[in-house]
Amino acid sequence: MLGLGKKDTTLVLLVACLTMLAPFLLNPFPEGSAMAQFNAGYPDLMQRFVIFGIFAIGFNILFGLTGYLSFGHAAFLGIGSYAAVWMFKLLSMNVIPAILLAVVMSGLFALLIGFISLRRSGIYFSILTLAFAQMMFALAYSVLTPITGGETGLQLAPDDPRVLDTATSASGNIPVPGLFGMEMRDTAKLELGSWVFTFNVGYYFSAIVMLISFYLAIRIFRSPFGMMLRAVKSNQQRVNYTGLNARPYTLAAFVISGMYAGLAGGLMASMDPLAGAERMFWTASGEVVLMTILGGAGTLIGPVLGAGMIKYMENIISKINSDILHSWFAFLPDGLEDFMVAIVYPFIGKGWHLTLGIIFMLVVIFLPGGLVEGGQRIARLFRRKKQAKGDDASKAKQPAE
Amino acid sequence: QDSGFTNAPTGSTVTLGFNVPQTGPYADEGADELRAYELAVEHLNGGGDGGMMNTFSSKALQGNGILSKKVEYVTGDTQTKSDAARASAKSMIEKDGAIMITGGSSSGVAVAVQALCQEAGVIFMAGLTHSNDTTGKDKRANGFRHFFNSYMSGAALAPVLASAYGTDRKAYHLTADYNWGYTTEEAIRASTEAMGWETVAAVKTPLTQTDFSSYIAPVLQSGADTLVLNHYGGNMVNSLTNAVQFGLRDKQVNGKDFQIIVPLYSRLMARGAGENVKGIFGSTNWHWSLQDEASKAFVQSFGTKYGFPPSQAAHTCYVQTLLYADAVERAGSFAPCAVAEALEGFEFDGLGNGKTLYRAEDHQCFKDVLVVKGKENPDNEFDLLEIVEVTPVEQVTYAPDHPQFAGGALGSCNNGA
Amino acid sequence: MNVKPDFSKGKNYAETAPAFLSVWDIHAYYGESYIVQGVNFNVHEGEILALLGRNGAGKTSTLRAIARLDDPQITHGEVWLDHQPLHLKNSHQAAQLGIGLVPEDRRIIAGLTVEENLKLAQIAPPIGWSLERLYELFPRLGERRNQEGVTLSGGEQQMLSIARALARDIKVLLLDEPYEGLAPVIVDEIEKTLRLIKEQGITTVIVEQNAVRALELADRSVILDTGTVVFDGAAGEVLENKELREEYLAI
Amino acid sequence: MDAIILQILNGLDKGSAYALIALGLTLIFGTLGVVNFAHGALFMIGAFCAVTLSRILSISRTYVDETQKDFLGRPLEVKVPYAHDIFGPEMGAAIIDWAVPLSILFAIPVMIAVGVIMERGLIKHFYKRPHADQILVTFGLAIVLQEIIKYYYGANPIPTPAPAAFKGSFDFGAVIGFDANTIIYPYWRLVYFAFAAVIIGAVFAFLQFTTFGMVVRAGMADRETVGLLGINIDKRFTMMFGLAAAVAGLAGVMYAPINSPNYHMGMDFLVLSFVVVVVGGMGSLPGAVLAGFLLGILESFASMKEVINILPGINQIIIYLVAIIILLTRPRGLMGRKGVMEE
Amino acid sequence: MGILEVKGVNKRFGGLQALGDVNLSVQENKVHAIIGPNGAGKSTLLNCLVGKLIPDTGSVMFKGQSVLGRKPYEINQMGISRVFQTPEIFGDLSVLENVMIPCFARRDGAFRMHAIESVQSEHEIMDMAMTMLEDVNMAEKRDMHAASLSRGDKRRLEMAMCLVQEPSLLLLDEPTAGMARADTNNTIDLLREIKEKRDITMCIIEHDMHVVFSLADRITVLAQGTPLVEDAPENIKGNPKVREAYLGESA
Ligand SMILES: Nc1ncnc2c1ncn2[C@@H]1O[C@H](COP(=O)(O)OP(=O)(O)OP(=O)(O)O)[C@@H](O)[C@H]1O
Ligand SMILES: Nc1ncnc2c1ncn2[C@@H]1O[C@H](COP(=O)(O)OP(=O)(O)OP(=O)(O)O)[C@@H](O)[C@H]1O
Ligand SMILES: [Mg+2]
Ligand SMILES: [Mg+2]
Repeated sequence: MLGLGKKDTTLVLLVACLTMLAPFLLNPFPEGSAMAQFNAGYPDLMQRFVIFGIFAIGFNILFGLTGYLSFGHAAFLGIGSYAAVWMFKLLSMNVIPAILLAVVMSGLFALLIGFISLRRSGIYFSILTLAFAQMMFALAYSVLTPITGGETGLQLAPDDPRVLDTATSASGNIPVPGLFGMEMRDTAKLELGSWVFTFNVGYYFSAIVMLISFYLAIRIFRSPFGMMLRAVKSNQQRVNYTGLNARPYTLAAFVISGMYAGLAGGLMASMDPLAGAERMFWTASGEVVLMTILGGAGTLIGPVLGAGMIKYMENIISKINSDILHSWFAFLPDGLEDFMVAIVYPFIGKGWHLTLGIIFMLVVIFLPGGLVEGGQRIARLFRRKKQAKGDDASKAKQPAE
Repeated sequence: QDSGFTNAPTGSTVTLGFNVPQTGPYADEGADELRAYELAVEHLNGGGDGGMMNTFSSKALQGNGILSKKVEYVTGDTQTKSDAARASAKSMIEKDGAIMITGGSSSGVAVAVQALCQEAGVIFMAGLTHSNDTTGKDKRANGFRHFFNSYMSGAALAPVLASAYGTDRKAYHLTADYNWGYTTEEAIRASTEAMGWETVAAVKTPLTQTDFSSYIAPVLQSGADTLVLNHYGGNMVNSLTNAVQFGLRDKQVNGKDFQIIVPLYSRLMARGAGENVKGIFGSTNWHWSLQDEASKAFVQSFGTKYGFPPSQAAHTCYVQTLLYADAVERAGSFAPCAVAEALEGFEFDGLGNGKTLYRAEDHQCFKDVLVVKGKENPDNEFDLLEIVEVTPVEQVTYAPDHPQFAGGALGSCNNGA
Repeated sequence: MNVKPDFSKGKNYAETAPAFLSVWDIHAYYGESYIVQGVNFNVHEGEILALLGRNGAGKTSTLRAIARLDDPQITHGEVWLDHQPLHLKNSHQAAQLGIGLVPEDRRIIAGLTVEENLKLAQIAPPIGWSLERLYELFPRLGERRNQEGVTLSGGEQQMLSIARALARDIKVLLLDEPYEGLAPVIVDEIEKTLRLIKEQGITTVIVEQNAVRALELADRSVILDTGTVVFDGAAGEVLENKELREEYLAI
Repeated sequence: MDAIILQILNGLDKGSAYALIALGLTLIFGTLGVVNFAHGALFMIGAFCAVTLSRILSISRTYVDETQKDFLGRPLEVKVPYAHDIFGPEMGAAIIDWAVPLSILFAIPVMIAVGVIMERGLIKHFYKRPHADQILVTFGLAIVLQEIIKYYYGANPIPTPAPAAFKGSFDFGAVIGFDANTIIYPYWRLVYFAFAAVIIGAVFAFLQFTTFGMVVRAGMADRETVGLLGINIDKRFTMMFGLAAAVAGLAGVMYAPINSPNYHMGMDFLVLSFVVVVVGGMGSLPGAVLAGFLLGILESFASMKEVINILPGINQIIIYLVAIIILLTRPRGLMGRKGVMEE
Repeated sequence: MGILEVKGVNKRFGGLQALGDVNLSVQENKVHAIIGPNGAGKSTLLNCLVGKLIPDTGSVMFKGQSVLGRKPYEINQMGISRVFQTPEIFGDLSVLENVMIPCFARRDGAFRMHAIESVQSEHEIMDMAMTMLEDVNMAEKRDMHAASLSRGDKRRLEMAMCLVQEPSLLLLDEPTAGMARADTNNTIDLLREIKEKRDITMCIIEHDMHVVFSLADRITVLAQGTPLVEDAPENIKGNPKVREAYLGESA
């Protein structure tokens, strides 16, 4: 279907189901229950899941296929965000032009930076991209404050021109990004018993964009272009002596992944119209690297899983405080309750970094292929069980020796 | 029942969102803010000794929660990044149903979260944010700041500096290269130049700088006799440490002892600079050694609960929580616009800084400002700063359209959904 | 074949003649692929054994297994060298016990000069031929001693690889296609060297595609096919046995 | 003129910090080929060795002094370090004062142990894994180490002063004939510079005059073959890691008085030290040192107000700009070895 | 005028004159062999032809155009393919994909972005690649990871990758080194067949005289960077200079 193999079609359909049903899947615990803390089905986080998913998918096109490890990809995310916010400021609050400009601008920057950085490979390439991104961060944070808003970030103001839109809404507030009348923040709630499910326009918009990006990424992976990129990763010498010019291939991959990053940045600004320079800091670039590896570099779905994992930790684990802990362990006798809280406390709330660090280590030690490998192992386990059953059956048929 | 605004509380409880840095360089400051918030919640719900609720001039608060709803809270981690801060604020609003967001320890975060709250239709009570912009060009109708700002620091410091160091000084500014640095430099320059000081140079330093030696070394050569460090947090600790290392304070220039000034002091950070703060002037919003009844009550209840005195960040966060709760009580509604109206132009006393006004035009509090100095012989490990002067509020008040605060507009309050 | 001989020192070997290097029923895997499927052979002290077979028969894999490299992994079987159980050792211990492998892809270490490549071999005991003696044997290497090893020509690299093995005091020399890429004169030269080495009492196992040449040199021969031994006997026998030659060596 | 000398001096001292940090990183990253994101954490742990020792030295007994009051008006608990009791107040005070230099002795075994444990327990399994995996695991480790330090020491910087004898600065200008106070240089930074020179020299000598460096380099290029030559490369890698950790740690110990240690100081230096190592050229120790000094000096010059006035923001980007220029003009950095991490 | 004209090529590495004034003319549709001792500069000469090295002086003309200063991929697009002395293949790709890549290069040139089509839909390319794999007897290994091939197979694969491009000039650096005799013979047949079927010129470096004399129309003997003689195969065999410098007694 859609020019994909059977397996890939299943994967796309699966991802489509998961994203469309995310408001249900991510809110498994009833409101008000002790476990409700772990619910992730609120618009902001769901949007973040898919937006960072896009970012990671794009990064993986470069890193997973060509092996070029860019350490400055967050720069393109930042550019996308700035471009989108400027579009909101100058033109209109419709997200389409904003996202388009975001993609175009980040593509242009990627072309420039890629053209220069791809003259080197290996670690030298990584440091070149890092250097560009750090320069852009530094400039955006300080010298370019008039364009970027500096430390505070670029935000909308009531006195923006917004030529195709009103500068302020009827209520005197700054209008919010929307899509032909639908506001990105519009939300419908569905209450079923004590469960509350939230359906948000912005989320579904981003999710559809993510699905399209995911589909395109699969097509790229399975295309001759993808094969060339893998060849470049495997043996660049041979590529050159086979009459192929490796540079345009890698550059194309770089630009595509830069555009994905810009798309993510544009979406981010569309969900929340503020663009901050920290988005471009090296830790942000490092984060997407970690997402990709954590999920499984070079795999299709891995980066999305990795992105989800890290964002979940950041937003959910960090918000658990000692009060909540006490309420969880309230059923225990007092001494034991305090003891349990004392044990768990360093790992949650302000200790969420610690948990994250430990998870990084555990995953990479025990699941060298990332989370995807974990999934595969589980699948294999099941298959083996099935097989074992099958074997038993076939053995039973054989006559005893 | 209230309704018609974002997260209108329906049950018997009301949820506040405390958004503080729990990781990153300001984690300790954030931890102190969180302590203050927990204390405030305890007091609002009628627990503990009531703290400053007893000294507060408004008596609307009963110790039975807010509008008889028990106060609950959720916490988030700003990481001192505007993106992360907005994400956690959003999750508190969208997921936890927080009706008010408060906290933060940097102006970038405050401005970003303030804009978010404006959009979402909840009240934002800023924590520690000192940049002029928060209530200047980036002010918002749903946002309120109790903390003082760069302009006030300058206005308070200048006369004290003039009397201590004379009016004929040549100042050399090192300024953190971002918004807060810019406004602070501008404010200090304006007020010191007004009393006759000359600014020989102002050099911007990268935020990520850790070693300031190459910025400090040329200071003496420039003929300056005073160094102003428009730095905060880790930058301040490092630049001050470096400056003292270079022995600047032992030098004589233009026949005067060389002096260093740190416009914004924070006790937590001063501790990081150790001995180096001794004798160095700066300003602060509040200090635990203040002897008014309110401050004493606050230090008493905080100190008893946690074993050490509160920081200025803790103080401002505690006060902001009480002010919010009080405004809701007085307005009789949680609706942001009602609360905002109750806060605008509200005059109060008994929260540690003397008589205070929440100005309606820009949602900035006007109150006394403390000029402090690193203490030469501290009595104990918390006794790092001594109060040199309590600058009266009149001296630090400015017109809403003051050029340092130009641009931007409050807009109108937003009740959200 | 079914009774496992006791190779350890001081025991009587029930069946085999005194074997210097014994490979007993080894099975080895690259990850999941089963490559060496039960190889048995003995090498007697001082003899030259030719290990032959088609491309992909598992010759290299067998040598690598004997040298205890990480890949392929031995899952079953034993390797004994001079009463020492190699299968219980790892590669550097095996090397210290006297295994010297000249790998098929030569494995000259990048970033080191010719001389450093040789010196590297003389860091861990026991040390064999001196550098002077090696340069005497391979004058070309002497001339290029300060050149980076990997920039040598293919043949020169082969010489360096052999020289590096001889720089250590080895008991068994495992040669994986030593003639590959060498000019006929040099092949003659190396053959002479191997005879010389043999005179010094070094036991040699040689894997070679040029079967005739190898068989002329060798005392005995073992032929592998898909990871198992299909022939084990005197070298002359292979040359005479037309069937064997055609079936497994295609000569 | 004096301004230029001043900035060169400044650069040298900043450069010596960069060089020292990069040196340790080069041993692991440039020589063992492990992308060690935990290197900054090692530097940070070194600095906290100094903090720890000075805390240990000032472990105190407390007694309640009724005459003094604490901030809540309760009787004050007064602390007297045991060191004062044991060595007498004067000697005790001197020992506490000299805590940072003493920490060197303390830090060496600690850091070697940390390095060895880290290598044996973790890194060992990652030599053959892709760099990406190494990044993930070492980054995870860095976070964990950092959080542990934060848990025990808090997030604020902890002042760790140099001995009183090194307070103040040396008037360099006066010595070489300029006006007084034009070229000044803190004593402790001179010490740091000298210390860096000694360490760098010692590491060079160790790697140059022993075969150790060659073996490790060879082992990195081709572990398998080195094993075939009877060399236990694992052991040497472990030693190398211990050495690198010690160098990083010592850099941290001596840095403590320059900037008060805090738990994230390692991350602050991490990117910069990678840039220095790569600009120096992978696998090259002299390259790392040279790049450290070069970038230090350039950074100093870029921070001059005369320069900033012409090119605003140049001080923010100079290091990266120079890095880009060098990497584009010299494919393998200043002195890089061919083939090291280029794939 | 030959299809390839090398004139006065010099190449120095530091103090070493690797190539000294090499002149060579390769005639169209002929097999030209280059033989010579190890380190004679044969591979270096090929490196100069494919753009891996740039000669210090001299000119290299292919079909009347200079190749100097062109990038390797441009030279390949002009119609020169090369098999390396140590196999250069795409280890991470499957055998079939390895062969498909040169097919794409042949059809689409140095760069063309087919980012959306699926590889599976490129039937003609797949067919082309499969046919080639069948020709070199590797069809059943099509799905294997190229890195896990045995060495001989890697060489065959690399040759297939070059042949499938149908270059006008094929440079072969020891194509049969490490190949079993049978495969060597197959290779000879394959090369012959290809030469007859398609108009292809070959330049072959080989130490296996059997291969050289079965294939070559003309032979250049290179020694110490300079051509010693150039002649027809029959005459080379008998040339005493060549015998001494290169062939040795056994030839
Ligand atoms: N790293 C590897 N992973 C998986 N399979 C491998 C690996 N190396 C070799 N093989 C497989 O093992 C088999 C035997 O390979 P080996 O290299 O031992 O053969 P060989 O007899 O030395 O052949 P040749 O003469 O071509 O060198 C081959 O089928 C090869 O494909
Ligand atoms: N990059 C280099 N740096 C220095 N010397 C080199 C370099 N490349 C090759 N050489 C030297 O040039 C000479 C010619 O090498 P080349 O590889 O061309 O030999 P060859 O004729 O192919 O030999 P073989 O048959 O052994 O492969 C050799 O002595 C080699 O050591
Ligand atoms: Mg083999
Ligand atoms: Mg050659």
